[in-house]
Amino acid sequence: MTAPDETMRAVEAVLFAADAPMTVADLRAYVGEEADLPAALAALATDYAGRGIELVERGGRWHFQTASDLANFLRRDREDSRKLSRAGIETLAIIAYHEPVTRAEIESIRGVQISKGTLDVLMEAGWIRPAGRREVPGRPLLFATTPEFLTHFGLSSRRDLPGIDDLRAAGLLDPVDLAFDAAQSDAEAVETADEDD
Amino acid sequence: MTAPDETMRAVEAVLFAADAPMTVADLRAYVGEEADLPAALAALATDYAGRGIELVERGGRWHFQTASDLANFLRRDREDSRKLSRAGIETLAIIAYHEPVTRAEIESIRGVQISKGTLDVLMEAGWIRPAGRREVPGRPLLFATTPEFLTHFGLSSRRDLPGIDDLRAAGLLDPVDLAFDAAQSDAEAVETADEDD
Amino acid sequence: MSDAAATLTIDIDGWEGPLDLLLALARTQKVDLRALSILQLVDQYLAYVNQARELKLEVAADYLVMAAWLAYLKSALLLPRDPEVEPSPEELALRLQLRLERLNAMREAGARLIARDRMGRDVFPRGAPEGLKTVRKSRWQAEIYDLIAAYGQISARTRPVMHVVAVRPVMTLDDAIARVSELVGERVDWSTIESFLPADAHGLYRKSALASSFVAALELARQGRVELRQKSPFAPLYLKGAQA
Repeated sequence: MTAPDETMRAVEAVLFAADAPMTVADLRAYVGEEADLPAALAALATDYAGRGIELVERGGRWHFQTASDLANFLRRDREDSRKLSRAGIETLAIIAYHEPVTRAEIESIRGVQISKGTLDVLMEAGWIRPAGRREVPGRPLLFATTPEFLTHFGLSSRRDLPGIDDLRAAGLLDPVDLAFDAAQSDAEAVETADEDD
Repeated sequence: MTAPDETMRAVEAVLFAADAPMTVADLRAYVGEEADLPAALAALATDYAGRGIELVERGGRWHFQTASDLANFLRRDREDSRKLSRAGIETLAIIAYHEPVTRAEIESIRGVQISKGTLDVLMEAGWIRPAGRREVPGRPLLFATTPEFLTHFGLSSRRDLPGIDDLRAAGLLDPVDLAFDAAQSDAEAVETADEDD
Repeated sequence: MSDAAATLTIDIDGWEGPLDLLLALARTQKVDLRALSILQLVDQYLAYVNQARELKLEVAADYLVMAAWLAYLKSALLLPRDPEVEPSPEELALRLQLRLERLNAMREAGARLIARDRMGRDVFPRGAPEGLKTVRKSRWQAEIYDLIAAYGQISARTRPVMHVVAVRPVMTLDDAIARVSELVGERVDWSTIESFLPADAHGLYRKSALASSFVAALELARQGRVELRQKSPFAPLYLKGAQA
């Protein structure tokens, strides 16, 4: 751990004092226009690696947090107040992996209507937000995840969603109709191949 | 800065997440009975010396705080562009046309009382200043415009302000009468046209 | 088959809809969903729903709709293929399997997501941040036009209002009576009222003179000093001095 330069010290202090994660632009308003913030952030992240506190980036916003392996020291008398229902977890996962997505699309994947409360709970937690409308008849509202979602679940970006690459490669994020057409043409291809033998 | 041991990491995380300074006894409840807390605290204090964050002890309680020399980074000035209220612009106009003028005179011209806030805003904007007192009973304060006022409104002197006749010509005075006269001359024009037929 | 169903607790309320129940039943087959036996799944589902009804549990309508649809699918899969029927039962079965795969994928993704190190449960932000201060400075804006217009309005609002009626060219009734009575005395024959107007009267003054002269003629006729004649409405109006 090298002796920090003035920019590093300033960034360290500002992020430490901040009560919410900050983007580089947010930081710049405090630390100054000239400072090389990306370099300072990278150097700080290295300094703090392996300590009890870590500097992390979530969706372009930086914050300090305790190291996850120390949870056992900190969990004392803290209970998980945000216990999500199964419907809530599935709905959140569908939004996160498919965003932006309409309510009807969520319902079609789950095979059941979403009760009004489910989206409200996710919205109240600050994890999802309305994200415009789909330009089809009825102009249904779209939902997407928020930066707070990334912060809460410790994701640098949506690309960090567990298994998202595999799911995409397997076509499991495609709608059933699309997957059905793909399966049909695969089957035809196999049939044709069989006939060729 | 040495690689921290587990006790140091735990103390670091606990103090970071704590919402108030902690005694060694407080810390022990989280970190464990066996831990050598004084050693860990001393090592941490050394680690953080000279950084943007410091570990400090006050009356037997430990906490992290931002380095005091960085306080200037923790605040920033933000300039909001704000539009002057109607009362503000009217008051400013009266001062500009009648300066130096007392508050009572402004009120008498406006026909409405002015709140103290209105003059404060104009003062904050740098457009008016106190300009002595009128030597009458009560010695009321006089107000006048400033050079910044002229600069902001693109005037080289107060004489550049249009006079009452200019205002009338520009349709800015007594708009009701002007509208009436305009309607009258239109009507005459129509009559004349009829006679020409 | 009912063994598989029996491994699941009979509690219809515990399922998030028929697809959820189907997925749970499918998992009891312990195969990859792509190798799922749809026929077996249909039997599992129907057995489960029947069991629930035997136990007199209330079964929601959508579970029964799914049961009816699955019964149809099963018969279509077993009976000789009718090429006219679109979509084919195999296509319907494939679609069901694709839906189950997708729901399963999201269920597993949700479980992995929720098991991550979460803020406020596994990792913690600073407990008592000092907070950052933003010192707001207002930069007041106003335009010169606003300033001038405001002064104009104050002036309009508070200055004593003085109304001046513009001087208009008119012939008063007194002037007209004097003029008509003088002129009518000089004439012997019937003359149009217009001939009593000043020769140089134009525009508004002429209109005013005509109106005043007409009223003057009526007044003089009332006094018995002139006679009036008009052949029809809007026809020319003639005046003549009264016979003495």
